[in-house]
Amino acid sequence: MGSHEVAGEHQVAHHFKSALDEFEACKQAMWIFLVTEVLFFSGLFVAYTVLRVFEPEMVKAAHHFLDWRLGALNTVFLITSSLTMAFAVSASQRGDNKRVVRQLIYTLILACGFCVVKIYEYSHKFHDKLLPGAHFGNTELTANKAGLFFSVYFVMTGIHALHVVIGMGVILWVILRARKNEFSPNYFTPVEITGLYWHFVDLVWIYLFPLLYLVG
Amino acid sequence: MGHGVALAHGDNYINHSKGLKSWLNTLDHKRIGIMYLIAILSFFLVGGIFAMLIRLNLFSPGSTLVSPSKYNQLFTYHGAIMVFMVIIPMIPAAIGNMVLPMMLGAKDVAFPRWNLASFYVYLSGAAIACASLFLNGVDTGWTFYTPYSIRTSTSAVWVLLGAFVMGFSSILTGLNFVVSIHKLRAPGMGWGKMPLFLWALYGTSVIQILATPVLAITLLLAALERIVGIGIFDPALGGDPVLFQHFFWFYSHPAVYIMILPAMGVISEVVPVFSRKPIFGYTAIAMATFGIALVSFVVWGHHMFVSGQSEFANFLFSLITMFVAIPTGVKVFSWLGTMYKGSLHFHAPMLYAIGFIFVFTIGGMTGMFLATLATDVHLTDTYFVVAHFHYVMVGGSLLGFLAGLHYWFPKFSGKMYAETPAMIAAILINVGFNVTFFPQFILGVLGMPRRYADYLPQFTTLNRVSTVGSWIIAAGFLLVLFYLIHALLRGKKASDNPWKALTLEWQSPSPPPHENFLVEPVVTDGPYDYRGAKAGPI
Amino acid sequence: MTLFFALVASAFAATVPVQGTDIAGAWDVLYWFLIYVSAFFVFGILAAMIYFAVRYRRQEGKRPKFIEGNTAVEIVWTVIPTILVMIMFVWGWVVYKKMIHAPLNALEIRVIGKQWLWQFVYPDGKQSINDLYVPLNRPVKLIMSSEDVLHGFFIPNFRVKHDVVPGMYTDVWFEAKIPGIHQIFCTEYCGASHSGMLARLLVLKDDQWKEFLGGKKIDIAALSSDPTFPGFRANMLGEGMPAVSQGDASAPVSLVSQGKTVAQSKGCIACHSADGSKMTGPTWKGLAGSTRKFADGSEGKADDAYLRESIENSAAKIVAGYPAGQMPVYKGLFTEVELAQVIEYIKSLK
Amino acid sequence: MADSNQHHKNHEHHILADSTAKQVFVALIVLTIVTVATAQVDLGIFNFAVAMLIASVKASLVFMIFMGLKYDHRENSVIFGSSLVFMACFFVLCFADLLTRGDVYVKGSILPESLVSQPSKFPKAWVSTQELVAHGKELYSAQCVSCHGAEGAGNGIAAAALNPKPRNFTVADGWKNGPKPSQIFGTLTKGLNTMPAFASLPPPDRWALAHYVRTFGPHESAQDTAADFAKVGVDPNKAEDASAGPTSIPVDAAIDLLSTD
Repeated sequence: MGSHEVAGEHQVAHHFKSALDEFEACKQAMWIFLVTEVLFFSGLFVAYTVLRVFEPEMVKAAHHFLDWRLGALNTVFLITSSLTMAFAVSASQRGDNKRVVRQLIYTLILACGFCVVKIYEYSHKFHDKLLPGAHFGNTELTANKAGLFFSVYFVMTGIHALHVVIGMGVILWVILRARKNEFSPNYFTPVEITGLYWHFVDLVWIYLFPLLYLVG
Repeated sequence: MGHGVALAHGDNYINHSKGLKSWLNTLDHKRIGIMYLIAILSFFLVGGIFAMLIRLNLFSPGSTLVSPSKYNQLFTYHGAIMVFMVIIPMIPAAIGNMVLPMMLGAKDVAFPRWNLASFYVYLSGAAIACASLFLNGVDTGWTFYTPYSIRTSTSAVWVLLGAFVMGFSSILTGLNFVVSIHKLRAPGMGWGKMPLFLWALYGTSVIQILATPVLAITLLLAALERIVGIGIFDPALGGDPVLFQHFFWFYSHPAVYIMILPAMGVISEVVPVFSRKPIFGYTAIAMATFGIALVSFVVWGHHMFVSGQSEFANFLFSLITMFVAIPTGVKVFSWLGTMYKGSLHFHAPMLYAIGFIFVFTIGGMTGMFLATLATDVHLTDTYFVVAHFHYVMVGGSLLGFLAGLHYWFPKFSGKMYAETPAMIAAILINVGFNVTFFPQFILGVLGMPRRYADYLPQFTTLNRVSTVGSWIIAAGFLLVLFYLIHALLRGKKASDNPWKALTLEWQSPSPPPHENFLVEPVVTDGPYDYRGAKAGPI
Repeated sequence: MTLFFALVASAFAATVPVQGTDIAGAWDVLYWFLIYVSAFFVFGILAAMIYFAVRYRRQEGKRPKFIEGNTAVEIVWTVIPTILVMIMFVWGWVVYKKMIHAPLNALEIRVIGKQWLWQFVYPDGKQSINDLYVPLNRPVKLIMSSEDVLHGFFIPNFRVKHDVVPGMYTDVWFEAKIPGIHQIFCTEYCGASHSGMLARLLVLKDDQWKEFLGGKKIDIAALSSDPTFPGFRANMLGEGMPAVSQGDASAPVSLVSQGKTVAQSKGCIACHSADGSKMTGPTWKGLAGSTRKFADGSEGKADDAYLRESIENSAAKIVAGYPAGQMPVYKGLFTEVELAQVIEYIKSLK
Repeated sequence: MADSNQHHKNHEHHILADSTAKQVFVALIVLTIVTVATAQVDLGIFNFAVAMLIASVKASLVFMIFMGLKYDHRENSVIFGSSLVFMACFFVLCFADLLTRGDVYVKGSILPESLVSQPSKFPKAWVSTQELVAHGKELYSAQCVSCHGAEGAGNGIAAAALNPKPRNFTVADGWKNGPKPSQIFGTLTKGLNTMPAFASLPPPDRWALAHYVRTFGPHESAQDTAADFAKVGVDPNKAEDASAGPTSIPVDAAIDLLSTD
């Protein structure tokens, strides 16, 4: 990542031969980190598929208790935030720090929207006692092992929401650096890395939405 | 051979800056490697004490030393500390951190700050796990099988979360090494001219990156089972305990290759140097390393042949496991091929390498008993399995670590260790190891199950022989610790290249300067090009 | 070379449990094949290293030869191990199939593992704790499940082992050849008294077996002790549970009749008739083994698993022509033994 | 692998044009609508496949263009591809086991709920509280509705075939054992001719059912006396109700229970 001296002027770390080398190393490191994220979520997708294959009726009955309209709204939030993030990255590549700040703020707003919808959904679940495993107490849904569906639901969307919140923190940090207009055509690595992370978070939700909300 | 002129050994990475603070927030990969080494060796001592207590308790039937439930905590801590805190980070993080950048001809790893972060993530994970010692312990075994790990009233959550945190340290090390190998190789060092230790670390890092996240999700779900009761692995709530075993072993089998591949890498470095001969079949070993790293992900089911897994899955896993044995065999034969017609020097690293090859062959062959379906039914979950994995872990990774420690000790301490005590210690450890663990093979075939605090009187003599063996091996380890510390304090000055090796790290003075090289190294010929004068005696 | 093999054989001869069944014999042949192959490679490599150490040690004026590899040799030592490994796999698979597929006429005994004792339920309803009575020279199939955590059922003399998993039936089978006591171990870690959770397999000759069926108490002291562990007769070790030495066979009330009383006390007969007459629920007469047509059009055989699932999780499969959601959920209201009894009762209604 | 040390391909970084970004965005929104639409139509097993297909198309749009894999070094695509390969290995071999376990392995819980060691949330269960009644309602709908009916009038679906008819809770008279909580608790424990015994339900559940059943009719007046409590073996002033079952039945109790059963 290299340490930064004067605003706008980035000093390449001593062990890299050139700025391009350092940028490619950081990008490759980010891709490797995303590999670990894919495998981290793969465990949850296996747990979900076990439920889907062995308790199809239960999953079908339980998914009616999830409001697919809210899921669709969240999907739109995240897709739009991906767009604004893409604008921010291309802006940083052109050194247009003003536009980076503006686009990242839009991304933050959309992310907050996502979190608000999530909080509302969770409170609705707590109210109806649609809780994981042993705590499941809902009376209308009497399908066998219904608690397991909500265990998988809460763990998947919970960990994903945690990643969204972490992403918001990182975006905030990049906004602060962009306000000190540190980014220029030959140094925009932090924005590119944050962009990769954010697009990945959106990518995970693109799979979560149909799996949990649209169980046909 | 590079500059060859004895430079004034003024500035080096040890006296580059003084004071504890300069060590604790250093970005120098060599210092981070040494800090890792100290932490790992102290946890090794703690794990070793638990091992000695286990053997003492099993000296005679009737669990004399501790009560059965206390014994369960002993073997759980022995397993958890040795696996998560010692043997996984041992060679990659301690020796790998010190050696990899210099072998690449680079000034440091790709991300020095992430490297330091990985050390502190490791320490905090270890601290969280050890916190359970002061609460009410943990007695689930290092495998945390559900539903027992959910039902037990001991503080298993702490160890689960501790191991979860330590997993990130492993990922960070792997990530650092992969990017460094991709981006920081010295000019002229193509993939075909890279030393085999780097190939081994590359394979290990690939496994660390691809397998550790699944451990993270498994431990997280197990912790949630205990805290919230989500029921995915809990049969009382409709979950499937065998599914937990699938999740756990998807990480843990590749993890045993995280342990053994670096050790094989060290042996592939040591044997050619002390035979003064190029490694036999370089491409075969490099491809075997990468092959093992990939195939290790699709064989985990051989841990679960009798756990309730379906017959078809047993067939599949047994068949694929057989293909993991082939590259391992190729490596062992290639090391023998390297010794053939060489000029063998029996310094300590070579002694450990020879010990490694013999002991690892026994470990490998007994692995075949456990990969073959019929024999595994009788032998699994008995002391046969305990003996098998100690042969490949203690015999494999640990002897590989000791070989590497002695091989690079002159380079990084600037001092030479004394050869005679090293010889004695090597023999002590090899003998003690075989006396401890060979009787356990026979105990296993006779049917003594593992994790038993108490056993039938008929098993007494073999257990006693094993306990005596554990005293011998302990003596060997203490002797190693003694003479290495002695060498640090009052050892002879080591030359820049005491073993006349050809890999890049020997081109800089020992101990190396802060920036690793006085002159930017350029790779012209291979890492094992022992031709003509270069093949001269050490 | 024969001296070498004789040495290895004698060293290992006394280290294998007796062959309690024919399959144990077949197992031992495979085991010895693996021992010899391993011994050949281990001692071969040791001999090679010793020879190299002596022959090619550092000597003045002796130069090491510059060899970087030899593809022919490398191919040889890749192909030969592959062939050897495939032989091991196929042989292992063949013996394994025999070890896990029980003959159809096997005597079925139910095994229930619970923290730190084994409970056996015989077809005629008798139960015993930590003592399993089986007939000599007859195939016996153990259908096993656990009531709390994982356990492992292991009989070294018969080379038989399988984990006992809560929420799942797993099974092992054997045909005992040697009468007398055989040691049983728990091999999956299950807590404080995992090492104490032993059991005894008592193989009875025909006359003793008829006495046992008749309900007479068997004099265990008269039975010969385990040939692999001579003199060891106990069926549990150490603290953790009360001394249950004589697991006597209780009054012989057959599983089927006990199943009938359970069906009454649980209210099954309120909806299910035993004589084929039409009631709220499908009749039990001729149910066991028949193929059932379900409401969603699919079909299935009414085997043990189906009967059990229909009791515990009745909404899972609804028979065509019957309203869904009418039968209450009985999960948790039947103990493992009661389930076994009701299922046997249903299977008896031909 | 592109060997980036030898020759510096100092190609310019690819900058994603705003227009392409907008096109991708529109495509993603359209695909979201499509996936929601296809979900309304019930195609059985194909629903899952179609949903996954659309999601994969959207995902590939994101990582090829937004994340720039299309314009990047091939190294990063190999890295990202490897993660999908290993995830596939995990799925395939896990389900190679799960799908082929055959009939011997029956699914479903074997451990009776009553033995699951939940700490009893109702220490003095025989005193009626709002929470107990709610808990009773849950149990009632799972176990008793089929005979006693949703309003407790004894007209459940299965009641048609029963003789005598299940108890009608809404009326005060006709109770064979009496409407006091301890008396209903006793009926639940021992059962009453065709009514099954619910002894294996944990005692707090039986008390909850008793309190809930009393809410159907005018039974407030019938309260328990010390003698009534003694009959069911409960000492009213002790905090912990004595008859709460321990986590697992002690061995000797298990033997008696089983041998006499």
